[in-house]
Amino acid sequence: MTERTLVEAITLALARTMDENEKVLVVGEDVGIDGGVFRATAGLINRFGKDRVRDTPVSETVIAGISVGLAAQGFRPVGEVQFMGFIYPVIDQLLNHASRLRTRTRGRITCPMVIRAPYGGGIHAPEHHSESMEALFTHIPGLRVVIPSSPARAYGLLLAAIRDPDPVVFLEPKRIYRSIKEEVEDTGNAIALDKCQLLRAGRDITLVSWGAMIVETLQAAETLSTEGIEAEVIDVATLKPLDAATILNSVEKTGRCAVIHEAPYTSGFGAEIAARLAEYGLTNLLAPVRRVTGYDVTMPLPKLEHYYMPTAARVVAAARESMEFS
Amino acid sequence: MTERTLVEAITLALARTMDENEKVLVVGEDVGIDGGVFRATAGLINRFGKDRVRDTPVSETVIAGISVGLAAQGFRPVGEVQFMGFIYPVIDQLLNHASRLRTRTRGRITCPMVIRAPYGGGIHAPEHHSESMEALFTHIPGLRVVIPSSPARAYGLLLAAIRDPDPVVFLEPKRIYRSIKEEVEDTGNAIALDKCQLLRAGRDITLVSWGAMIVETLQAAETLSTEGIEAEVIDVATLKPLDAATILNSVEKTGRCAVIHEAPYTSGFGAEIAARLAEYGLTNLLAPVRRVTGYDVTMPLPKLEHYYMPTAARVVAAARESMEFS
Amino acid sequence: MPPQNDPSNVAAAFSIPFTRYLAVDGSVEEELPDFAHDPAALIPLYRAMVLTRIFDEKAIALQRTGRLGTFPSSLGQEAVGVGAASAMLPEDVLLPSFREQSAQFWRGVTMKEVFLYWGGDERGSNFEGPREDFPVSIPVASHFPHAAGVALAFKLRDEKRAAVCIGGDGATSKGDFYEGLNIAAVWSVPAVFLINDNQWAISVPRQKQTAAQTLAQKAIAAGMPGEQVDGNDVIAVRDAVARALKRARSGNGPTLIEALTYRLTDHTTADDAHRYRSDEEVSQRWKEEPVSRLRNYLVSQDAWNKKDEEQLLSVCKEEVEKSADEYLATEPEPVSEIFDYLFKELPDDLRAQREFAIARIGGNEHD
Amino acid sequence: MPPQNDPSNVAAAFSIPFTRYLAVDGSVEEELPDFAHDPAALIPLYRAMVLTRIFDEKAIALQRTGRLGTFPSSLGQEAVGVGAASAMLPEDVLLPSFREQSAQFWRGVTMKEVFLYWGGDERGSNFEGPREDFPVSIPVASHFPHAAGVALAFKLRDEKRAAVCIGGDGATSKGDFYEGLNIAAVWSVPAVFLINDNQWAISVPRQKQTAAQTLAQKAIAAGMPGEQVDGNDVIAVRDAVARALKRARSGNGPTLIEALTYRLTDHTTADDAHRYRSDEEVSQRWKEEPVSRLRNYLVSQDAWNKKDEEQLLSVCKEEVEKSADEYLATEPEPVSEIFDYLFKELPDDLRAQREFAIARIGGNEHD
Ligand SMILES: Cc1ncc(C[n+]2csc(CCOP(=O)(O)OP(=O)(O)O)c2C)c(N)n1
Ligand SMILES: Cc1ncc(C[n+]2csc(CCOP(=O)(O)OP(=O)(O)O)c2C)c(N)n1
Ligand SMILES: [Mg+2]
Ligand SMILES: [Mg+2]
Repeated sequence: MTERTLVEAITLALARTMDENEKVLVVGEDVGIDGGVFRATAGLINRFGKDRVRDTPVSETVIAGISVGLAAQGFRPVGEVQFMGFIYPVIDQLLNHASRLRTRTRGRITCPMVIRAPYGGGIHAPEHHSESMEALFTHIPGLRVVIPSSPARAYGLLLAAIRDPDPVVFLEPKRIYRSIKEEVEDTGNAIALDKCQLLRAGRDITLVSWGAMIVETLQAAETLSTEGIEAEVIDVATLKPLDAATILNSVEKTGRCAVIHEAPYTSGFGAEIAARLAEYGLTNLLAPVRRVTGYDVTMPLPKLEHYYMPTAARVVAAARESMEFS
Repeated sequence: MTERTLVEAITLALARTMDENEKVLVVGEDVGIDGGVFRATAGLINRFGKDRVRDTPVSETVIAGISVGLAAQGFRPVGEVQFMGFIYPVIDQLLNHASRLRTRTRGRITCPMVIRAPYGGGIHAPEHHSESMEALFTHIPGLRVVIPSSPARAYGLLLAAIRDPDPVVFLEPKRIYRSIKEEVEDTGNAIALDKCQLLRAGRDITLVSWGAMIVETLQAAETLSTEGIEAEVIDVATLKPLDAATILNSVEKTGRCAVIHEAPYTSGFGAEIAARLAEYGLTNLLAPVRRVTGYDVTMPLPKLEHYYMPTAARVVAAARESMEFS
Repeated sequence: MPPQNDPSNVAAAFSIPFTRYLAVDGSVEEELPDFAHDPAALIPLYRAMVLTRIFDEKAIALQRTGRLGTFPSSLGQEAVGVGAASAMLPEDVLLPSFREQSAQFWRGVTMKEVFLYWGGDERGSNFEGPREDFPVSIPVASHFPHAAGVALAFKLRDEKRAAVCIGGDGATSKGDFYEGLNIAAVWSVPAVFLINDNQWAISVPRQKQTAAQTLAQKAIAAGMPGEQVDGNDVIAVRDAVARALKRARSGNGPTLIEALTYRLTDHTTADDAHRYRSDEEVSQRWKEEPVSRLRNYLVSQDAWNKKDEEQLLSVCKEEVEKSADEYLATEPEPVSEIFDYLFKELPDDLRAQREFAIARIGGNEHD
Repeated sequence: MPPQNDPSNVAAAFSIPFTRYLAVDGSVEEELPDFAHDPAALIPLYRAMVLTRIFDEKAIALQRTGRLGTFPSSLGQEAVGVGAASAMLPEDVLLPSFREQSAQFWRGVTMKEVFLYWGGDERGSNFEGPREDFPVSIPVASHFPHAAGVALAFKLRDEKRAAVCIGGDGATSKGDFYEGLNIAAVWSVPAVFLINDNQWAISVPRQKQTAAQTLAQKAIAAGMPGEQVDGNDVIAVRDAVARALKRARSGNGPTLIEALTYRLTDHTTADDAHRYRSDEEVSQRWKEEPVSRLRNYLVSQDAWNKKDEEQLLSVCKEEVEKSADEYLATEPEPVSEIFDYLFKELPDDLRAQREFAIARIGGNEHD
């Protein structure tokens, strides 16, 4: 029985897949001897050598672009981007190449690669380090988007992402890199890449979230429980493809739903979930869907950051409002 | 009285603003003597000179990045990106700089710039030329996203975009660049950047769309009318900031809504509109919101492109289903 | 010129060599490299250039009559692709831009496939021949980092193979061009980067792309060798690429080659070059074009005559027509194909969309 | 070395000059440039470097005690920013990366502002002094195209001003670095690009960024002059930047300067350099650092003595402490400020969010 942090679980999954498949490579800035700015790749270079754990120059386009070339040749590159603020050049490679190589060659060339990046705020990081732009990736056809919310899920989902035959964007909620410990055994068991995770059963309202906001969401569920409101908590985990059925089924039961995310409100992935409910769950809805999200503002620097971050209190308030609606 | 195409209206608005404000510059690939690959900047270099109509190298990052520098110095650059498939490197500059310069300097440096790009499919263009990725831009705080759907609206909205003191992404539905003509006088009258346009009044269902899909949406409305279904048609026009009130008010009246867009389904901007309805219009909804959109697939090459494009028939079918719902 | 300074303190110095064997009129300027000693050995190169030219003509004709999409002719630049591809081994990998059909044909991509691609059919990139070659890259320069990745794969597997990446003069202005070169050099991977410097990027002339005197010198930024060749001399192109491939295979890292040539026609069928350049300029450049240059040389060596030429033209035309017919006879794919290659296994949400798409068209192509 | 070829055919040749005036021990190696003839004229440079060093120490101390965010010290690299800024005119515009506080101070950005910025307060980028200077650029190299844009503005307005852009050795690997240089050169705008080559990009040593021998030679790719200077010799940095600024102002276009220096401490307070480099390497480099080098020179010229030094240290410490106190005493902004500078006029949908945000916290900071 070993308790691990989320970032340790990432390292474990990387080591596991590198061990089981010599085609797995790690590329990124400072992933080698430094072990990554968050230590996610710590120790890998000693264990697997510098051919397979490769420090790149400061070139995010290259991290993605070289991975496309490697993947086309049968390797399974896992690229690390240091912070979400530096991932945008990667969109070009993901959208124009990685996500479509299989379809544009009708299966001749494939692109099994993973881009990992920490995301989100709340750790008082410098400018451009705290954004939550996961929604951008969910609009790109041919891409999987995965976000773990606990050490065990990080381990299982990353195994699945690396073993997957197609490109995956794997976003890591850095606020909880070290704040939660959980038992994680190196079982090699992957978690399916197209299933939401039910974290708490409840009958009154469905709270849907992912990443670090799962913490506030579960806290809110506890608070609500003391008031007699039993929330069902769903961790989306695999945003794309979205397992809408699990969410719809839950709301069929509860009749109420709030979606919680850190990203800005407009066109955040909460919109997609609320939209699915408007489309496929309307008759089950007893109250308006609520979105508890960041504001449509530039992520503030640390001094005002706390104003931006959704809180458990906001989730509780939204849930109460939903319960009171009639 | 002059009838003009949409692309001619763009040229007219560019010329108008260049004439009225010497700070307005045009930068982009082939915008000079060639007049742009779609002729949107035709004639401008002769009229305003090569200092103000500048051919760039093949460097989209530069088109956006140099515009940031120019805008910070009080110019009003209008950058052209040739096709949506080449706009992704621009996201980095828009998200990390243009959209936040004002807020990160607390108003000291501002960024009045426009990035124009044609988008959308249906003209049998080569690979990477036909995508509809407008939703990506709507998630970026501090950015305005504008899409015209007719020559007159293109003229008025582009005037407003260029005169706006903040950055605007202006996406042009190239399928209707030349297919519709409309009277457009060079009045200098701008159209507000935060108002949906009501294109057709109706009592039974609200059809919400933008860009080239407005054509199919209006066609569908005509067909529905022959069946006694009177659709209200709203052109979102300014996706960000979204004028949700106009849509919510319409649905308050009609009780039914379909959103139509060419972009892929998941996390398309239709999600945001459906989500607003689930949040703020739920009690008015008599039927599930419908999204008539592209599929979550890579934009097909021309031979299969027609399978991808939403059609008037699909809009009609969705509206009928909505009407029949009870 | 660098700013004035004490010239004795030189941190680094560089030069960019230039290679041409055949003068504009086809006469020999420098001693020919080994592979070109026997003129007969050059006939396949000649044939490949002629075939491409005839293919391009046909493609334009098909486009003009609505049977092909926008098409980029390689008129005048056939020596670049043929020179490069003929220096490669089958097991090498080509990563072409959109104007290198001449290289693709040599590599075994069929004319039917290239027609399919520009006709808007993804099957055109599912090459039966060179299975590992990349499809053409439309987003300018975005494939340069891929080439570094492919080459790295070879290096990691200790294979004596190389990646050959071709882009235009416009491509050298993009950040990914530069990033691709930089990583290839610092990781010393077996890649050859070849610039088809046809003097134009749509309407923007070479001089407006960059202030650099040569494009080859962009190699210096990455710390790799750069050289310039006459890109209308297929012998020079093949020679330079062959030398670069040898370096690559011997573990000495990548090379950048700039092939000076000229785009003799419109950018694509969607372009009208008359808008931005003069007929005089173009006719001057016709004097330097690669097909007649090599033909003149072959004729001067008694290795080619009028009859050979006539026969070649008729054979090539026949082949091109046959391929065009095959292309035109190709049944379109069913709608399901827009879903079925997106992922190895179709996720559930796409399955529903796929079913809807099929149901909606029923038996018809269009609903 | 380029591949073997006939050396007589050289398409282009280049060299990269290197400049140093003060040897490592502070002795004069080359005749000093005009501005440095009077040693007393160098005292402001010395003072600025010392001030920065004391500021950096204080910033680290504040970070360690939880009163400042992650902070990038410029220890050992003070000559780069001071040399550059001291060559600029007030009306020029500085576009710095995140490690150039020494340049910012010279330009009139206050220490309080720099504390505010790294303390996580946007007001730190609302400089009271140089109103047109850019805020620091965190995304590496993303500000290089901005510099070209600012410089183009000067050129279009026919102003004799220049943009000075500073980035690290890591920045030279990014596409936007290269694209920014290329456009600046082809449009011949008055910009100076300065690389603080401190040998490390976090844990990645200079040799793993690029195979290029020098970073200055990356200028060749853009067709602009490039030169290398000893970045621990503030005289050399100022001299090179001054010459480049003169070129820029005379309409001769941009220049790239590589200043060779060394990052003597961790990348930032979030880094531990012991993980990836040896103490020996670092102690070697301490011998070359810029502050004692200039001090040795000044002392050798009788322009500086122990008393001057003590006085300077105490004055600087006082100033730094005073600024730190001002910073720490700054009232945080209200929540409304996260909305109020996003657009010139707040759109309706944001107005609602703003009201909600204010209402939700009521009288409290946190809800
Ligand atoms: C990134 C990108 N931007 C813009 C375009 C549109 N475009 C297509 S070809 C071309 C010019 C390319 O010039 P060059 O690299 O010299 O190649 P050539 O067409 O001359 O072969 C442009 C700008 C593109 N395909 N990709
Ligand atoms: C585009 C981008 N990628 C990654 C980072 C994370 N990061 C911060 S500083 C740094 C290294 C920069 O090295 P260099 O340019 O040499 O500057 P130095 O830190 O040495 O001053 C990296 C990779 C970043 N800020 N921007
Ligand atoms: Mg070209
Ligand atoms: Mg550095």
